Amino acid sequence: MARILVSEADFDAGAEITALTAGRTDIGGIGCFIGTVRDAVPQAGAPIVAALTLEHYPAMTERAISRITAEAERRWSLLGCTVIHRVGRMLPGENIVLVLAASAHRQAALDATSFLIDWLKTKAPFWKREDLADGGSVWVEAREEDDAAAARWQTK
Amino acid sequence: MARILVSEADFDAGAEITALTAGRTDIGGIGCFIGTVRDAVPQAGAPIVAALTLEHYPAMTERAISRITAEAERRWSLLGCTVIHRVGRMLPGENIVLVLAASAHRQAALDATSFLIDWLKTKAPFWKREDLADGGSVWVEAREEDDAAAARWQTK
Amino acid sequence: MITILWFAWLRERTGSAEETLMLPEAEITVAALIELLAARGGGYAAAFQNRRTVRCAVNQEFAEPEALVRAGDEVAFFPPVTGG
Amino acid sequence: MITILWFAWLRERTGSAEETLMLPEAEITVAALIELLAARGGGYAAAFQNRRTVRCAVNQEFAEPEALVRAGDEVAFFPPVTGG
Repeated sequence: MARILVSEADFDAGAEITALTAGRTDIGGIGCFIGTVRDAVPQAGAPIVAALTLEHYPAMTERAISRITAEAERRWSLLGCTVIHRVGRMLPGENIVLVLAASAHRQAALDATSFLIDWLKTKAPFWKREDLADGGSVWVEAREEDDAAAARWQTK
Repeated sequence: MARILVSEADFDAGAEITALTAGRTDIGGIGCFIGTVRDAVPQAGAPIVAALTLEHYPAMTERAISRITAEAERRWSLLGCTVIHRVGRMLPGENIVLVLAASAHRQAALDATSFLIDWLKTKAPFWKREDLADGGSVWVEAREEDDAAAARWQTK
Repeated sequence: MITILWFAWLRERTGSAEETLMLPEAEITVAALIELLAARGGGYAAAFQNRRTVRCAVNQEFAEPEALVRAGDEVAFFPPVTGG
Repeated sequence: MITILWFAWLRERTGSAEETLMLPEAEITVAALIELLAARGGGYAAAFQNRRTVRCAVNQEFAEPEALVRAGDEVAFFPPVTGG
């Protein structure tokens, strides 16, 4: 039931919200999260991150995301669910990921939104590389706090 | 710093997100919640709620919302915050409320979004009246679970 | 003189959205003001029938029953809020 | 014959995005396959230098070290994921 899209193209969050809710009168709340390319702003103000490159495992990516959205739909009564994840090269300020979850009640929509982004960050085959202003590049390391955030949902 | 708007007019969530994030490279995540008029769908399918009327206390409303956004900004490092609440008469499916919270990291953005809507529901002077399809009308009663949701944030 | 505002179903019960009142003393508590208004009977008594469902704001700030009301204040009565 | 895919910095270390390999036995564990590949030395040894930072998928499903690999399988090695 979820709309899943993995694409190099940017997305339009407003258009996705409209598409999810158009003509519906059973939805009471829509939760949304948008992840964007953040420049690791130094004290001085010069940009550090020139670009972010998102690599993925094409044969596995949509399947992994489907697993995650199916799990969200199993846990909450969702009336709509959208996950869009970009791949390729993105500049600071650009969109990376969009998560939408609609439900009759707000708590389900908000909880599902948090769950979806927590699991996307730890269970979908994407890897971020930061291309630095000085010409170098570094692979972003997985963060323990992301694992901890994902683990919050294990006990439910 | 927050953008606060109380208006009879509908809002455009996508345009608000764009306005909040345009030209910014310090934002890493945007949390969003949209509340919509839900028809209390009966088994049969005929609409029960013909319209929702939102009454408020104009002299107090923006002040109360400012208190809530200021508290969110005190608790989390927000890089942007928007609260739009409609008043007047709305049809099923229409937008009621928009909350946006932007931060460098997703957890702050998502937590602030939940906090803002929880406190808006319990600490801002709005009252909902459902105009029913049969011609009657009922004032929506405050829900204990909304108080409980708001109280979660008291201990922090 | 104070201004009294009524919202939602309290307004429907009192039949009044806004009125003014001369205080009997220089300052009284919100609780005492409620007694004064409820004693009018009719829709006013009905408005305060279940006091636990009535909230108050004095000068646009939420106020507890022990809060003081003075001449010039704007006092609002309303049900628990249900926006969002 | 199996297909092996390398992603992110593992691909950079091995210098290979995709390769094929004839299995020495009908089926081996992911752990044994890692030993086999690391024993090649050079970039392959470097890729598996810290085994705890390497994840594996067999036929597009996350796989633990004890999972079995058979002819025809697609085995992918990559670092912990960092999308979202």
